Order: sequence, then structure tokens, then C-alpha cells
Amino acid sequence: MDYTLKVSDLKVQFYTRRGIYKALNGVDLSLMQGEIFGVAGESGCGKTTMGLTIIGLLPVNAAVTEGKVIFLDERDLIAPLRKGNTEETDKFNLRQREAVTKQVNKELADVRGSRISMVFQDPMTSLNPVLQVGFQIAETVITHQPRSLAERKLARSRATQDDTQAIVELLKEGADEQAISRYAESKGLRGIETQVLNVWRRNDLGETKKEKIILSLHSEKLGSFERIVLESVEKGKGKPGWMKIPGISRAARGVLLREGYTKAVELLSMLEVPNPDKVVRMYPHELSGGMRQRIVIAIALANNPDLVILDEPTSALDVTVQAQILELTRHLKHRFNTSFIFISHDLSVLSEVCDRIGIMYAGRIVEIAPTDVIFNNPIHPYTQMLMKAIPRIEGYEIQGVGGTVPDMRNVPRGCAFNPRCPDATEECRIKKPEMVEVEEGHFVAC
Amino acid sequence: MLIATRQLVKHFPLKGTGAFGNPLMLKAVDGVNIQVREGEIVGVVGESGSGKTTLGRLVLGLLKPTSGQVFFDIPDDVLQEYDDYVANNDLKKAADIEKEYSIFNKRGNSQKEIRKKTNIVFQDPYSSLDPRLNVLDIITEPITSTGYLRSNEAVKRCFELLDEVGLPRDFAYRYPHELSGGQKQRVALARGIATLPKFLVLDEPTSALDVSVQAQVLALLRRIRTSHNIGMILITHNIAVISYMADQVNVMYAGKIVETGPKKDVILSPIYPYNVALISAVPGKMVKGTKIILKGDTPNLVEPPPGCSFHPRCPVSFNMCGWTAAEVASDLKYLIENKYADMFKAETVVSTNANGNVVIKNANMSQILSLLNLEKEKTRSLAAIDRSSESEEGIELWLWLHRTPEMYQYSDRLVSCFLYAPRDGKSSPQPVNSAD
Amino acid sequence: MSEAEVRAKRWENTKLSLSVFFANKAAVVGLVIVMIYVVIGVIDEVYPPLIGITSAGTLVPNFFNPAPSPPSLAHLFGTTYPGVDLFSSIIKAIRIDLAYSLLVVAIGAAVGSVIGVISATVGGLMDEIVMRITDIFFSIPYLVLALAVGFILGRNLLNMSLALAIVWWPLYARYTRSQTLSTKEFTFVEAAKASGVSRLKIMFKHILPNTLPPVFIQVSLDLGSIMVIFSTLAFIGFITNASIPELGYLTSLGLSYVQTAPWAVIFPGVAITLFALAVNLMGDGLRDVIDPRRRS
Amino acid sequence: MRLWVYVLRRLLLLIPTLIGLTFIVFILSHVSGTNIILSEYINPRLTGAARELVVQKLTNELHLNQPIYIQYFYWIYQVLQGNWGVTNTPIFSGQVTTAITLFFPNTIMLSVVASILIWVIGVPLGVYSAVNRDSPGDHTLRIGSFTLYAMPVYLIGVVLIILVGVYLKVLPFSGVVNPVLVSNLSWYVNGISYPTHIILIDAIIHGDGAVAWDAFLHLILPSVTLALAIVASMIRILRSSMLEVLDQDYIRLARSKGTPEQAVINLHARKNALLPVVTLFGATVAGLLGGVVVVETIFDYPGIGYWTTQALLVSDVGGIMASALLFGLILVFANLIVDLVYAFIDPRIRY
Repeated sequence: MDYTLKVSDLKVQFYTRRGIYKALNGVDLSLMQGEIFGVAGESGCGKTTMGLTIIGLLPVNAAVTEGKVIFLDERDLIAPLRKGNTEETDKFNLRQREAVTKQVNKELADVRGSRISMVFQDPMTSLNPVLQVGFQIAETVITHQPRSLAERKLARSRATQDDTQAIVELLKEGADEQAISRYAESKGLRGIETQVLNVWRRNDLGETKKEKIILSLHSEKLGSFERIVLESVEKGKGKPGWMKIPGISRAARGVLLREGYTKAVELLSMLEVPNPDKVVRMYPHELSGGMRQRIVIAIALANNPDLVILDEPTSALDVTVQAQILELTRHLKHRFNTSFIFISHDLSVLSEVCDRIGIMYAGRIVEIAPTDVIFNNPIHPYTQMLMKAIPRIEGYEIQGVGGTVPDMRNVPRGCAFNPRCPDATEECRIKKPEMVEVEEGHFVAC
Repeated sequence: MLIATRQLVKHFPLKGTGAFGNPLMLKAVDGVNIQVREGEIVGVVGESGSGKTTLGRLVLGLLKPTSGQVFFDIPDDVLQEYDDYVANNDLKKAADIEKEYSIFNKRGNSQKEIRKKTNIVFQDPYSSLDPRLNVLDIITEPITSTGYLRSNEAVKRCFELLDEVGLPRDFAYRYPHELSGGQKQRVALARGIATLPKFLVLDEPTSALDVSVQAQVLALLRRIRTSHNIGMILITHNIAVISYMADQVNVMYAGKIVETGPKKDVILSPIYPYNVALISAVPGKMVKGTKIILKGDTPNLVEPPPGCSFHPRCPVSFNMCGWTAAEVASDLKYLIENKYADMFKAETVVSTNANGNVVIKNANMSQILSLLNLEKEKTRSLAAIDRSSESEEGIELWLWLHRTPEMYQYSDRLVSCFLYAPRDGKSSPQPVNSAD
Repeated sequence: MSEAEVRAKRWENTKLSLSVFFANKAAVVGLVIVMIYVVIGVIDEVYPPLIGITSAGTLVPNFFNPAPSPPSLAHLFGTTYPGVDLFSSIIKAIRIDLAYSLLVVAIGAAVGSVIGVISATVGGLMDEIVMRITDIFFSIPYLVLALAVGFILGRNLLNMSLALAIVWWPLYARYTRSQTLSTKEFTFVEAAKASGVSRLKIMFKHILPNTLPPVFIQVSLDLGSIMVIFSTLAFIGFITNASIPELGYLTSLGLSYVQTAPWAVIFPGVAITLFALAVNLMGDGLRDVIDPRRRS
Repeated sequence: MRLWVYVLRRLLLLIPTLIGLTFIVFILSHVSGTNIILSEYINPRLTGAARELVVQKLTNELHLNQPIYIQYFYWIYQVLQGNWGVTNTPIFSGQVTTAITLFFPNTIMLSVVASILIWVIGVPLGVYSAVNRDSPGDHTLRIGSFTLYAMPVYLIGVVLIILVGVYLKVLPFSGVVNPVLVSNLSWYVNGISYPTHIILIDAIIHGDGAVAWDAFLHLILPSVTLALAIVASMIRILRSSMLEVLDQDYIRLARSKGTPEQAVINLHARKNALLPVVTLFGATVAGLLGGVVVVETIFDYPGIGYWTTQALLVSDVGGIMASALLFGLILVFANLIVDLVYAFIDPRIRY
């Protein structure tokens, strides 16, 4: 299996008036393709900071002092974030930080949303209240893949009745994705295959109805302006000059936006949102928390990214709704070959969906292991105590962890857990423990 | 009985809806009976919007109920008497008992007496401690205001309490913002037990805390319960916490209690369909069973679904659970237009009529019947169809009359589901308009 | 943590608040200017001869030479019509403006906060009525309402203050009400109720101590705006007595000579602007200290 | 709640406000006794028994001998009939309603031009200031807006007069037009232009380019003064609301999906940041109306505000009360419009 992401020795600190908080103190992490990696830890352990660093969304007063985040294509995502931090680590220069933030926003714009995306904790505040949800989904597709939208629509207008007939035949014969796209490619109908497959995979429709819908995906009438816009977008190579004239660019955007809404409806029906064609025209406040979180997930998945960071996606939701979202996450993992980083304070939630889990303490990952292993055979004392503290429905005795979370301004020397650890030795107070592989895939820093 | 509520109801008027006629009402708590014995921890579990927080405040008289009673420290035989009077509609005698035991009838000193014997611990330790008072003032407040001790003794008591909740004595002169979340919650707990109350409401006492701290606070709570024999109502959405702490468990849904009984029954072998799904959905169980994923969200409490309010999401609901013609019609419409689009003509129209029945135009009976047959199991609302008739209007589907479930006894527990209704014929389903 | 550590931590917090304020240079400048104004106001009261004022409280006209003359050693800021020395008049005017603005704010805040607190705690119909009344006051521009009130009461300094207080209290009533309502939302109020604390005691021990400080800060920050409005009213013609020094009135005296003697308008104008600016700058710094979100 | 229910509710809430407003105005005009009202109608040279007779007659006609709440209903009836009393000021004597038709158009012209300036200047500067926080541009804007905010309106006017009118001598700063230019025009009689009473528009209607240009020049300083007085608070509020919005989760989400920075600011942030500014529009109208009184006075601009101060100086009850009522009505309806617009642009209101 290949790596999607490699984080090495990541160190991040926050500048505040009360001092410098060392939020991350050397995080190491490798993420495999198509896996769900869980990150657990208590409040203030730096798990959210880690997620934000990977996607480059740290607030202005945070700085990456060391470390790399290597993405699929050997690209170091946080290179601009490290800029200018090597020397003046304890001085804070707002103007310089703002410049760095702007630089990061610019450099990562093509990665964010298309290859890496993020889902935030509170679905109530993470959608823009004055924009329709369909727009918010469509926007991300228009930003990154305007061409695919143009292709979709043009394919529908170019396809003939015979084409759709042929596709339906293929589907009925049980053809797989490749076969359909090969057919589409050969007929110059790129963009039709996803639409066809998305309809075909819906399970709330009867066979005949699906066929009917697929058969209707041909000879769509296009206005002449629409056609010109779509064809020029299809050719790619940036916007032609005439499309930059204010009024026209708006109209051209409108053409793409309409197709973006259709795509949004497709995405939502995939995420089992009832009445997706009505939902896309709604505003966030008209939807329930679970529904909004689905919208945010739809935004995250719109461009088939390689990595999705889920930051406490279910913490604000009720148990039954949480179960819906967890089910959905499992389902999506099978459907796409996407990697997920699932951040949560709740180990029980992670145990439901994750392939591997990393336990964070004081800005470091102290133990990584496959889910079953970490629950059955935790090695790090912190992990062991954490496991004992979780109340279970079966009603076992639980035990708290003594002591308090360390002050992140002066993290204890050596192993950060040593003041709370019952087995701490003199060595623990001096030497920082390295990550060791104790068994296949089970790493621990103790 | 330490605490007993009878038909407790709280409706909140919705802001901005009273301009024309009656304002819309948010039915937060709708006819709740719960009981707490001395030294017993009674859990109330439910999702957001189930009314559990409102219930906690009603029980202490912090909110005035729309109707219903809360009795404090009422002898079991008197309570039995009261129930009999109410059952026999002997309201005058019932009112006498209410006067004596209801906390809403207490004023002045007798109210203070109750305040001394009861208290509450809130979820958010950040907002439940006055930032302008130090820990000493916070903890001694209930002691002095209820006249439990004189103020010079109160200071001594405060130090004892700090010892008891495991905080150093010099914390007495700290301010809330100088404490961590767990320490604040300990202070809140010390305030809660300052007057050695007989009854304590715990409103999500650990939801704002990390697991490691939560475990400490829960252990402390259990210790306090055993050492002082305090009866508690523990309100939380966290089923694992309830399971760890409670003796009796009440499950709330949409302002009503839907299942109540001993923990081992209600949590470990739930029977109410919502509760079954809820327990199955709890993450991180040792033994992973099949999860029941409910569709949709918790109902809106302004217009809760008729009949059993869980019926629209219920995986096993049947004919009399509360299906309305509109619900049946919309499900049928969806099926006809999508899944069974090939069976029906495009002109098929589904609507409801004045009789409260569903009318289908441009379809024939055999199609409808076969659809009903095929979908009966999957689409629960179709179970509400009793019979069909044909007229010029089209095909008319007659629905069963729906009823609201009561609490039915089922071994040690009470459950509000028709599946567990006694088979005495009284509650068997009645079709609509069956008289004619 | 030991007692000493706690004390050290508290001192650190105080230091932090101070450093937040002093890090904002504009706020410090504002504070200094406000202090200077206050000192001027006080000195003029205590020891007039110090700055060469002989008859406190009135303008000293010079009808032999009524036309404004430019700044000179004898008249630091020049003179305005009718031959009045601007420097000493402005010094006197600052005292008057400050005193009457304080009066407006004090009356407005006292009436407004009492009504606001009562309206928020009693609630129901009473609250609704108070809100409607403040709505009505908000729907008349303060200047017009002040004109009308002043017209009824008669045009002089005291009535002008009353007029402004009348149009100003609804603002504080609204603000206090919303502060009180948000304090009531905190569960410590409910906890006190559950602990058997009486309603009156909850009010005085829990609600007011958390409600009033921000109200008072807001009130003191309004001093600048009030002074501006005060002088505006005077400028329009609210002062009929020709011998009262007031900054707006001084400006209006120089208005007819604006083409030949701009200093007659500029100096009094700058005196007001500087004060209002200083108060606003100071307020901005204070808000940084109070609002934890702006602290980091 | 559907939109029309909201509108209806909002309209119903208008009723108590209107009653309260008229009542306050009425009380103000009647509380100081009957003489002050009668004096408007009686020739001051009339004395003795003849005067008594007239007083008697007027007292009956105006119902001044009735209890005060009865008088209110008579008064409100008169107001609804369009009879707002009489005014006696140096610039106009006669029916209040006539005065309003003469002066109000000028005030509208001034306010409209000033509002346009406020929005055109204020919105981009506020957004710029927030987006480029702590840049030199932001610092300059903040200092500028702070200073403007602290300046009394009249001082802004006076400074502009000194700078532009007196030293540079490029713009006129008194009245609406140079009297020499209009001395012999058929549509300009006794300082009143016809048909709209706004000389700029009238000149355009009559195709008189020179007069129109002159009227335009006369409009610049007053409207700029008025705009500057309000634009400062506009910039400050927009800046802080923009900063707050830029801190929101949904902005982070927009960035996390790779939305270009320009779209983040112009689409996601600005739309939300403008919501509090729309509410501010009501306050802007209030500020405009207050500012109008001062600005018109300084620039001798014959509008409602100028008339109001004139009325104050000669203790003319009709003028003061009429302008209080008029300004009140404008503000009430401006706030109504704000609420409706708000409901329209913020989907959350229409729940």
C-alpha cells in the first residue's frame, strides 16, 4: 500500500500574550491510501492543531517551527508555513505572519478542496448562513474542476438516444466502471459516465425508473451562449479574454453554476439526503445538524480528494445521528479510495470506524496501532489509563487519570507524561522517548 | 418516595408567534412521571431536544410547570392514595395531598426547607460559578441562605467539603477562572452537597470534561451517594455514563418517557424500539452487535407527530402508531414516482381527502394492492392502510384510527409502545369510520 | 499551588491586562489627553489665577476691539468676536463642557440603567412597554428631539443637559437590559435559586455585580460623543446668554469671521475633537482588555 | 414563519410606535400652555378686548379648552387631514405643509447624494481596512475615521469651508445657487424654483446648463460634509464586523475548499459582514437627519433642517413640532424598511 501523507517531526507553537504554547512537539505519522486513521486525545493535546497544520489553516498567531508534511506527489505542503521561523522563534511579528498566511492560502489553494479537504466539528457554524447549500457545494467544483462540469453537460447534449441505449445495455450486462468510461471515451462523451453510474447506484429508485433517467441523458438542448461557454471551458487553458468582461463572466459562471447544482444533487443523493433537489435550494439554517454535516461532507468529497480530515465530525451530534454519520463514513471509505484522518476525543467513536488509531498526548503521538490492538493491548501507560477511564455500557469499573494536563508553555522534560505516570523512572524525566515498533504496526513512545 | 412527579407538563411559548391568537408552544416536557427513592440514582437519558434538561429544572421547582405535580418526601402510601384519588377523579382529596407535599405549594420557610434538602449541579462549570465570588462564597452560599448553619460555622463546613471533594483547603480563596474544568465541577459538587441534601439533580455533570477527569468526577459522585445516601437524578445524553452510575433508567424521547425500569433491563436489554436503536448505536461497545441506524432526526417539539411521536422513524411501527394521511400519501407518492414508476401511469396522482383518507387517481386497484404487498415490510407507513374502496374520485385508502400509547407494564419496566400493550381488547386497533 | 503562587498569578493577570492596554499606544495617548482635560477642568476650579483667569465662568468681551485678532503673545490662541481671548475662554469652556456632559451621562445612565434592569428582571408586559417606549425615542433623531425639548424648557445650559439626558436614557436602558438578560442566562443564577437564595439577594449579589461594570464603562466612553452633541446644540443656537463660554458656542461666535479669522473656529473645534478622539481611543484600548477574544 | 407574516407583524408593531411618536410631539407642543400656540395665529399688535375676542374664538376652534387627551385626538385628526398648523420664521411664513413642500425636496436631494457617497466610499474602505489589517493603509484609515468620528458635524463643515471655499476658492459654500444667475428666470421666483423646488433638477428640466452647473457646485460641500460625518462610523462598524466574520468557521471552510481569496472576501465574508451594516442604515438615516439640521444651517441650505433651526431661534412652535413629527415619521419608516430588507437578505430571519 502506498502512503498518502507522511508527517515528520512536526512542531507548531502559538504566540499569545501569556507566553508561547507549544501545541505540537514532534508529530510523526504516515497515512496509508484508503485507510481511516483515528487521532484521539484529550482537550489541548494538539489534535485539532495537527489537522489544521496539514491543510495549512493555522491561525495567524501560530507558527510551524520544524517538520514536514509530505503529500502524495512528494510535495511539502507546509513549506511556506515554516518560512522565517528558523531564527526568531520567540518573537512574534504580526505583519510577517499575515504575509505567511496569505502566501499559504495562495500556494495551497489548488490542493485544498481538490486533493485534501476538511470537515469541521460544528456543522451549525461551518456553513455560510447566507448562501444556498447547493451553491456552497457547487462552488468547490467550479473552483477546481470547471472542466468536468462542462464535460458533463456537453456530454449530455452530444449523446444520442443510441448512446444512452447502449450504456443501459452495458449496465444491464453488469459492466464495471472502466467499461462505461471506455465507451464514453470512445464516443467522445467524457463526463457522462459518472452521471450514469451515480444514477445506477442509487437504491431508492426502481430499475425501470433508473433506466428511464439514464435513457433521458441525451440530446439536451443548449443555448448558444451556454454552448460557447462550456466548449471554451472544456478546452481548458484558462479563461479567454472575453470571458473576463464583468457581466459576461458572471453569466458564464451562472452556466457552470447550474451544472454545479446538478452535481450537488447527485452528491447529496449519494450521501442519502432525502429530497436532494429541494435541499440544494435551501439555506443552512433550514436543515438539521446531521443534515448540515452531510452537506459539509459533500463539500469535502465533491472533487474526489485523496485525503479528508474529519475534525470531531460527530461530537456536536446526537447518538443516533452520530451513528448515521459513522455508517456513512464507513460506506464512503469503501466507495472511494480516499484516506481519512478522523480526529476525536472519543475513543469509542474511533473504535467504530478506524483502521488504525494514534493516541496524542501533549503535542505528540505516543502510541499508534491497529484499532483492535490498541483496545486489547495498549502499551503506553497513558493509553492504558485512558482505556480504563472510558465508561462502558456494560458497566465496568472505571478509573480516572490522576494529575492534570500539562501546561503547554513548559511541557515537562523527557516524556511529557512523566508527572502523571505511575511507572515513571528517572530516565523518563530526562530523555524524550523515541517511537519504537513493538509488534507489526504497533508503535509506542515509552 | 423522595421525589415523585405526576403528569408533569411544561410548554414554552415560542417568541414572536403570539401576534395572532395563541402562540405556538414548544412542548418540552409532556406528561412525565418519574420517581426517586432515597439513595437511589435515577438516570434520565435522551438526545438533544428530548426535554431532559427542562425536566431537571422542573423537579426542583426552578421552573413552574404548565401543569402536573412534583412531590417531595412523600410516604409511599400517601402517594398510592393520591394516585387512587386521581384515578377515581376525586380531585378535592387529591388537592389536599398536593397542598401538603407538592413543592410548588411551598412558600417562605417551607420552601427554604426544601431548598436545603435539594440541590443541582449543572453541566457547564464555566457558567455555573459566579466569576465574581471566590470558592468560599460559592460553597457557603446554600449553607447561609437556607439557614443550615451560621456563617462562622459555614467556613468550617466549607473546608470539610473541600476535603470531601478532593480539593486542597487553600482553594477556598481562589476565583473560578483560576480553576480547571474538573476543579470547577468539584466546587460545584461541593456546593451541591453543602447542606447535606437528600436529593440532588445532576444535569450533564461530566459532559464538558475530558474522559480522564470525567472518571474522577463520576467516582466521586458514587462515593458521595454511598456516604450520604443522597437520591440523585442523573441527566445525560451519555448512555455509558448512565449505565455506569444509575440504578433506574428513564429514556426520554420528544418530551415523554418512553421506557423506564431497572438499569439491567432498560440499558442491557432494551425493548422500546427507539431505545433499542439508541443502545445499538452507542459507539465502542465490547461486543459489537448489529447497529440499527434510524432515519431522520428528532422531531420538532412544536408539532410532535401524532400518536406515538417516534412512529415516523420507528423501524417496527404498525397500523395504529399515528400515521396520518399526509404521511402515507407522501410515501406512496414517492414509491409510485420512483421505485415503482414502471408499474404506474405518469398521470397517477396521490392526494388526501376530507375524510382523512388517501386518494389515488388514475391507477387500478390490483397495482396498488401489489405495491402494498411488496412494500409492506420496508415502508412502515403503509401498515396504516386498513382497506380500500373504489369510487369516481379514484381509489380511496382507509386508514386505521391512531391512538397514543400509554405506559404499559412489562415485567419490571414500563414501556410506552403498543407492542407491549396488554391484550385485553381495549387497545386493539380500530379502523377509521368502522362504525358505518 | 501555594497562596503566594496564587497571588503571583493574580498579579500576573493584572499585569497582563495593563500590558494589553499599554501595548495599544493610541489608547495610552487617549488616556493622557483625557487626563489633561480633567486636570484643566479641576485646576480652573481650584486655582483660577494660575492660568490668568480672573472671573471664573463668564466670557470677557472687549468691545473696544471686537474683531478677532490673530494669535499673539498676549492672546495665545488669538481672540474671537467680541474681542474675547480664546485661550482662557477655551480653558473655561472645557470645564463647563466636561461638567455638563458628565451631568447628561449621569442622569441618562442612572435613569436608563435602573429602567433597563427592572425591565429585564420583571419581564413580560412591563418589558414590552419599556421596549416600545425606547423604540419611540429611538425613532426621533436626538438632535430634533433635543431641539424640541429645549424649546419647551427654555434655552440654557441646564435645560440643554436635561434635553440630552431625556433623549439619551433609552440607549442605556436598552444596553443595561441586554446585559442583564445575558447575565441571567448564566446557570450560576439558577444555581443560586436552587440554593435557596432569595430573589432580591440574587439580584444584588449575582446579577448587578456582573451587569453594571460593563454598563459603566460604556457610559464613560459615551462622554466624548455627548460633549460633541452638546457643543453641536450650543452651536446651533441653544445658548442665548452671550457671556457663557462653551466650545460649540465659541465656534459659532467665530463663524461669521471664518474667511478672515479661521483660528476663531479652529481652536475651539480642535478642543472638542481632541477630547472626543481621546475618549474613543481610550475606549478602544479598554475594550481590548475586557474582551478576551481580542486579547490573544 | 413565512415572510408575509413577518411583514404583517412588523407593520402591526408600527402602530404603537406611531401613536407614541405623535403623542410625544403633541405633548411637547401643548405642555407649555396655550399662549404659545395661539401666538402663531394672532397678530401681535392686537391688544385688549379685541385680542380677547380672537383668543376666545381660537380657543374654541382649536379645542384648547378641552382636556389634553381629547385635544390629542383633535390634533391627530387635523394632522391626518393634512393640517399641520402654521409657521412663522424669517425664511418662511404660512402653512406648515407648504413649508414642507418647499424645503423638503432640497433635504431629500442632499440626503440622497450624501447616502450615495457614504455607501460608495464606506463599503470598499471598510472592507479594505479589515482585509489589510494593520497595514499602513489600515492605520491611516483608522486614524482618519477615528478623527472624523470625533469631530462635530459643524466642525467638518467649517474645516471644508475654510479649506475649499476660502483658501482654494473652488467651491461655493452658501445657499443653493448664485443669486445673480437666477435673478431673471421665469421659473425661479422669490428664491423658489419650479416645479420640483430642487434647483438642480429644475435647471436640468428647463435646459439651463449654467444654472444647473452652479447648483451642482453648491451641492458638493454640504453633501460631502454630511457624508464624511457618517462615513466614519460606517467604516469602523464594517471593519469590525468584517473582522468578526473573517474569524468564523464558514470562512475557514471556504478556505479549506480552496476558494480563491478574492471570492472568500467578496462573496463569503462581505455578504455576512454587510448584515449589521444594513441595520446600521436605520442609524445612518437618523444620523443623516440629525446632520442635515447642522449642515443646512452652516451652508444656508434651504431645507427642513435650516427651517428647523430658524424656527428654534424665533421660538416658532409650528416649525419645531412639524419637523420633529416629520423626522420621526421618516425614521420610523426607514427602520421598517431596514427590517424588511434584512428579512429579505438574511435567510435566517424567515424561519
